[in-house]
This record gives sequence, C-alpha cells and structure tokens, in this order.
Amino acid sequence: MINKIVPSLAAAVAGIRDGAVVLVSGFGASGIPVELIDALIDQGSRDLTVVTNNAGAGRTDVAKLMAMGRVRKVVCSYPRSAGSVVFEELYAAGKIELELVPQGTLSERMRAAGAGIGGFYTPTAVGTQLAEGKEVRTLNGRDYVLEKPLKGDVALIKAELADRWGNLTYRMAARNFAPTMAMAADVTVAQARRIVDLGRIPPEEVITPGIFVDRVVEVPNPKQPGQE
Amino acid sequence: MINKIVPSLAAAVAGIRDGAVVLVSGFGASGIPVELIDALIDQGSRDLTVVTNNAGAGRTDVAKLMAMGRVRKVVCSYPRSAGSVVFEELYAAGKIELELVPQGTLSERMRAAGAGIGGFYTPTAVGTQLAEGKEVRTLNGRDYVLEKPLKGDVALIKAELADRWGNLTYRMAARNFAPTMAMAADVTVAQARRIVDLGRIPPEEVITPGIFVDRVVEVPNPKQPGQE
Amino acid sequence: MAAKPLTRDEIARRVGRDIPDGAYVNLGIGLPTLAANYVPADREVVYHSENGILGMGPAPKPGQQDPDLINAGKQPITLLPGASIFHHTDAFAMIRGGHIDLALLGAMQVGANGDLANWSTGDEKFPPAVGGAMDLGAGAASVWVLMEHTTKDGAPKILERCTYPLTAAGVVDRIYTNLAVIDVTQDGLVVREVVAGLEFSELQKKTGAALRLANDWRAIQV
Amino acid sequence: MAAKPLTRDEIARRVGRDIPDGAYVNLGIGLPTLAANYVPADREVVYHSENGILGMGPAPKPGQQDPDLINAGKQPITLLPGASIFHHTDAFAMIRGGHIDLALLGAMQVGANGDLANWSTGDEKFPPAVGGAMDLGAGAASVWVLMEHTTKDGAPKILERCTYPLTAAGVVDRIYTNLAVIDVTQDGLVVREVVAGLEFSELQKKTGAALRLANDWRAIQV
Repeated sequence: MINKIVPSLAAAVAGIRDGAVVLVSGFGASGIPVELIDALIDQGSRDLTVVTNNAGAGRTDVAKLMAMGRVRKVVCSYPRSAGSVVFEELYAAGKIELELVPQGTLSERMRAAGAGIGGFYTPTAVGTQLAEGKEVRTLNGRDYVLEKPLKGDVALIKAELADRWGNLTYRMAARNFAPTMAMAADVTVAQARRIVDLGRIPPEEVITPGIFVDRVVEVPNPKQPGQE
Repeated sequence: MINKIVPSLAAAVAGIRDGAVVLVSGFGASGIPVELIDALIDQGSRDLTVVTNNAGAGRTDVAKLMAMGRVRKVVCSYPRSAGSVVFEELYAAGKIELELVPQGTLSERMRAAGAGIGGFYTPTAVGTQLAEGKEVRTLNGRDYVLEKPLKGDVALIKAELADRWGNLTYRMAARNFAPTMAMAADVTVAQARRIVDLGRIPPEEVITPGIFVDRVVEVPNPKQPGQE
Repeated sequence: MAAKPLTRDEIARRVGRDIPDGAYVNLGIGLPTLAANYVPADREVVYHSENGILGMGPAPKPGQQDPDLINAGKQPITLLPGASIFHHTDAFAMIRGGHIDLALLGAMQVGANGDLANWSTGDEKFPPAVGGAMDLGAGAASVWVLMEHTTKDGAPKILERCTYPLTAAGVVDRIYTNLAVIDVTQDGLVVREVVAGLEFSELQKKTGAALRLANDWRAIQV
Repeated sequence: MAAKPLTRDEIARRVGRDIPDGAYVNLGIGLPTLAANYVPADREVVYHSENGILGMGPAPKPGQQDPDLINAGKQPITLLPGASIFHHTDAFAMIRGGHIDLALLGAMQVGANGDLANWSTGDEKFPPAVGGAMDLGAGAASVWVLMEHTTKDGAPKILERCTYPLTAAGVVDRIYTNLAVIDVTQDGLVVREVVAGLEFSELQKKTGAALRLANDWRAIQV
C-alpha cells in the first residue's frame, strides 16, 4: 500500500543531511511552507543550500534558519525584499554565499532537473553580468545562454489538499514554484491544509501528481511567514 | 473587448497559408479535432507540414487530408497505428516526407518553441539512428542530444470548455498534446464542446490560459476520428 | 510658459492611454502598476503576474485581501472573470516565449540602442536582486520604460550607452518620462511628445544621448 | 522431463510477482500490459501512460469504455481512486526525469551490454515508428524486457550486440523470456531462473551471448 502521509512535522523533515540542497516554495509570503521550515530549524541540519525566490523576511522561518548560521548559500532571484534584514546582514558580513538567478531561469532550471533535461538555451540574461562565464550560442539567429539543471535533495512545499498517494492541489497563486520544485527534488515533502481520502481530488484537478511527492503532513491552520 | 469566439469552422481555419506547419492534437482517437481538420480540408491550403503523434487512421480527417495530396511532410512519433493505410501508401510511393521524432522529444520540442527555449539537451535517442547528425554532448557525466524547438504556424486542438478569452479545459486524457501545441503555434485554434460565459471556468481549473489561444469555435457533438 | 514636468500619476495616465485593447500586459513594480488605472474603460486588457496569474483586477477593498492573490510587487490583487492560475514555470514560459505583448518596466538607465538597466547600480554594498526583470526584458514582445527623465541629482537616465549593468540588450521600444515620450528606433531616439512649455533644446540637455524631434511631434496631453 | 516454455500468460504471471509494492510503472504494449493482471492483490502499483495518466485500473466492462481514457496501446482503461490526468509534456517529464521506477517493455533484441532494440528492424519497406520507446529506454529508472527467447524461426533475440537499430544503449536491467529470467549485469548476463526441465547448455544454445548461471539459480515458478 502506498501511504505517503507522515504523522508529524518532525517525521516530514527527518533525514535531511548536512550540506543538503533544499528547495523552498513560495513567492513573497504566499506559498511559504512555514511549519516545514520551522521543523527543519528544529531538525538541526547545517551547511544547507536554500533555493527559494526571496531570501526570507523578518526574523522567522527562512530568515531564522539563516540567522542561526545554518545556511551556507542562497540561490534566489530576489534577496532584497522588504524586511530581508537577516540576509542583508549576513551578506554584508560575507557570511553567506549568494547565487543570483533570473526568476524564470531559476524556475526553468528546476524544471529541467525534474524533466531530465541536461541543459537548455535561454535568451534571458544574454549580454548581462548574470551570463558571465556561461556559454553563449547563436541558434536560429538569436543569442542564448546555456543554463544547467538545478536539482534539490529535498523540496519543502505548501499545498492545499493532499491524499495518501501524494496528489496535491494548491490555493490560488500559492501554487507558484511548488509544482516545479516537487519535480526537481529527490525527496519532496508537502505540508497540506487538509488530507483527503484517495479519490476525493478529481483526476483532472490534481496539480501535482503523487509521483513527484514523497511525504505529506497535514497542517490545518498554516501560519503566514512572520507570524509568531 | 476580447472575443476569440468565431462563428464558424470556416472562420476558425481562415487564413492558413500554403506551406504552413500545422500542429494537430490527439493521441490515438482521443483529442483529435476532427471538425477543425475537416474545415482545413475544405479550406484548401496545400503543401502542409502536419505535426501530430499518429499519422491518421482510416480514410477520414488527417488521413483524408493526406490522401488529397495536401500534406508534404508529417512530423510524428508513431505513423504506423492500426489502420494508418493512407500514410503507408504515400510513404511507400515516396509521396510524403516523414520526420520521425521520439514522442517525448516531439512534445518537449513544441514546449521549447512555446517557452522561448532555443534548444535543449535530452538523453532520449542518444546512440540511436534518431540522433544521427545531431550534436551529442556530455553534461554532468551523461550524454545528451541537442534538440531544437518545433514551432507551428497554426495549432488545431480539441477542448472541452472554452470562454471568450480563450481559456480552455479538456476532457480526461484527451488533454494529451493540446496544452503544449497551444503554446507552440502562432495561431492556436480550439474547437470546444461548450463555450461558457467568462468566469465560469474557475481560475484554478483552467488548463490552457487564454493567452495561448487565438480562436475558439463551438462544436457541441464532436465526431470521433473515422466516424463519417 | 514654464515647463511643468508630469507627476507620476500623469505619466501613468499618459501611458494608460496607449495600452491597446486586448493586450496581454506585465506591469513592473511601482509606476508601471499605476498605469493600469488609466486604461480607457472600453478596453479589455489582461494583466499577467510572474507568480502565475492572468486576469488581475483592481486592488481589493480593505479587509478583503487574500494572501494568496498578490502581484509581482507582493501587493494584494483581485481576479477578474476569465482569470487563470498557473505555476511559475508556465508564467515564465509566457514571458520568455514572447506571449506577453507588452511589459511596462521602470528603469535606472536606458541606452539609445534600447539597452535596459533596471536591476543594479553595481554598488556592492547591497546584495544584487534581479527578480523577473531579465526574463521580461528578453522575452516580452514589446518593452516600454516608465521613469523620471533624470535622476534626483539631475543626471540623465537616457544615455548613448548604459553605465549600469544591463538587464537586457536592445529591447526597449519606447520611453515615457516626466518630460517626453520617446521611441527607440533603429535610427536612434525619436521624440514623439514633449511636456508643454519645454524647448527641445532643453530636453536634449537633460538627455545623455542624441534626440531627434519627430516631424509630427506634439505636446504631451494628460 | 521435457522443457515446456512458458506461455505468454505465464511470462506475465512471473513478471507480475516481481513488480514492487508502491512502484510507478509504465507498461509497454502487449505482453507487458498483461503483467499488471498478475501483481499480487496486496500490492499497490501506480501505472503510468504516456498520454497523461497515472493510476490506471483494469479494463472497463463492455459498454463502459470512455474514448478519452485509453492507454498507450489505445486500449480502453479505467481510473483508480487517486488517479491523475496531465498533459503529454508532463507525462514525458516523468519518464525522462527518472520518476518512473520501472518500464516493462517488449523487445526485438537485447544486447549483453543492456542495449535495447524494439522499434525497427531496419526494413525500409515500412515507415519507421518509435512512439515513446526511446524516451522510456533512456528515462525509466529500471527497464525490464519481456519477450520470447527466440524469434519464430528460432534465432536468438539475446545477442552480444544488437543487429537491429537501437532504442537505447545499455539500459536493460532484466530480461524475462519464455525460457529464463536473466539479469543484465556489468559482468554480463546472469541467469537467475530457468524454465523447468531445460538444461543450461540448451538455454545457452538458444542465446546469442554468453550466459552465466547464478549460484542460487532456480526453476521458474509460475
């Protein structure tokens, strides 16, 4: 029998190793898996690479993980959101590494990892600093940069409904990076507002098929980032 | 005001030029836009390149278009379905060109065209005849073939619900190639079983957002391929 | 008559008039987002957001904000009938694939060759942040820049070549400033409209690249 | 005792027993599809189809076929609770991305090096057709081949190197035939099971590549 439901947040993040690449869903405050991040904080792994669009806000969740010195490197498109004070302090002090990636390239690189694509040519960033050191190639009369897949050891994502096979739906634009990150990690962990019986999510309405999901934990009243 | 609804099948296929690359949705008999193909037959354009998974069955729709000598080339993965007699005859007589593409590569090449990707590296077909003449490259220790985007001048697809903005849903696995083909063509034409008022398709249930769709025509009782 | 530069609202109003009926439009943070308020009521425009939304409507009434309905600037939005939700990778497929008809972006500098600089001053005190700017620059079918004509210190932001790090090369089609409306053409910068009372020679002085006044130029109407 | 080769049903039955609980499995057309009927009832296996389905169930009752629920062989199928529908590009992302644990495929030839040939005999009278075979060969985490041990003419289908055009190089992990179960290892072909009554030397004669009998080999139980 397939049962991806785990009984606790601790079980959901168990086994994340030091040095792991952790993909974290969310855009701004929407879609951030706050409870899973808190569980990761408690879990204790260190030297992490965190891939996420923004670099945390305030002093909670991702920002807290960084403030604890647990994050070696951030891969993101926009680390300078309102309130990204922790990241800015660490960056200014040279205590955290940043790989800045254009937002669409960030998403496409994770999609490539999930879809078995070894690399792709994108017009984004051609002629800019973010293409420096990368192969540029003219294809069909246009210049493109070669970008490589970005794979996670773990993805932490926030869903709305889930079932024991790991099928997921999302709430409105909280969907953002989650379906792509689910494809791109060796172990994908979803917190869902509600776990429903198998078959309750109509097949045509499943957004992330369970094949991409390894663990599901129910979090009925998820916190917004920054909420204590 | 945005109104992509056209009043007739003839209007839906108007303007397709001789020599056009036409993407046609469907897998087996499921998702084939029979009425749009019939309208294309009546429309008269010639020297077409048809991109579709199978190469027609029986002597109707795509097979009929080929039998009329209107198709110069077929790009597909599996031209030898049960009953693909017309294609086989034309192929044996050297009267039609075939570009055989692995099914996943076919879909991914159209996705690349739709997503602005200039090329991608896939492990599919490495070391086979279908990689001959193509660049092979080792990335991260594995061999990949470079594949190029496959763009349509027109896509003809079959949908379930549509609205005047061109938002679409599909019926079960009739979805198959349609969402990808919708992205990949300059002009995407959808026949829909039912046109509904704007807002009737819940935002989270839209499968193909209207941005990828140019014309919608209602076909309330679509024929199955082969049905006279 | 003394020239009176446009206010931010007036720039937005001027741009709003040019957004075509039926267009798929991505709005940058700030001034570009304002422009949506000034599109004539008889036009239907579909607004796109990088986080997976098409069909954004006006801001919600106070108390009706939904934390999962926000735009790229993280402001709360509403959905219009006909809206759709999709994931980030699809949102950027729309951008990169040329499906967005028009991106309205802010800028720090624009080159006479259409180069866009709007993500970094190169100041290494701050961590760099790019968001979707490079994707939009490279991918949108048309790019219009909305900005003040000069910096707060009066330095020109329109230059022969950008001095700040580029966002995308040769992509800007049109520039709307508080002083002028300027097309970026293969033959250089062509001034279509000038704020009332401003001499062309004055405009040229505030601009770091050669301008040419269109034969049919006129005063900006707001 | 005279050796009695397995029937098609018996091959399917033998394979069914090896499909692990919880696996995501893609079934090729024909014999592989039969194997699903013989998975022990206490296992839950999720079947994938290239046309965008996960969670296929048994064939529908007559009269209950849905033309839009078909498998890769275009046969009508049903959906189990927990099934999901997605588009073709996502279906192949699952394949190419290594998310399919196991592909059961038919073959014309298999090489001792794991090479798979199952799409073309090279005969130019017929148009070639490949479908998803190359994607599955290259992408699935494990590939098991189900086939007759020899051609109808008695020629071996397991060879040192395939003579037919390849589908994928070095991808086959295990071969189930009507005579034996054979693992493809880095040290060559290792026979795990042999049909009752067949001498190893006889099996070797019907095989175009060197076989090694596993120490713990046994008779195939069906």
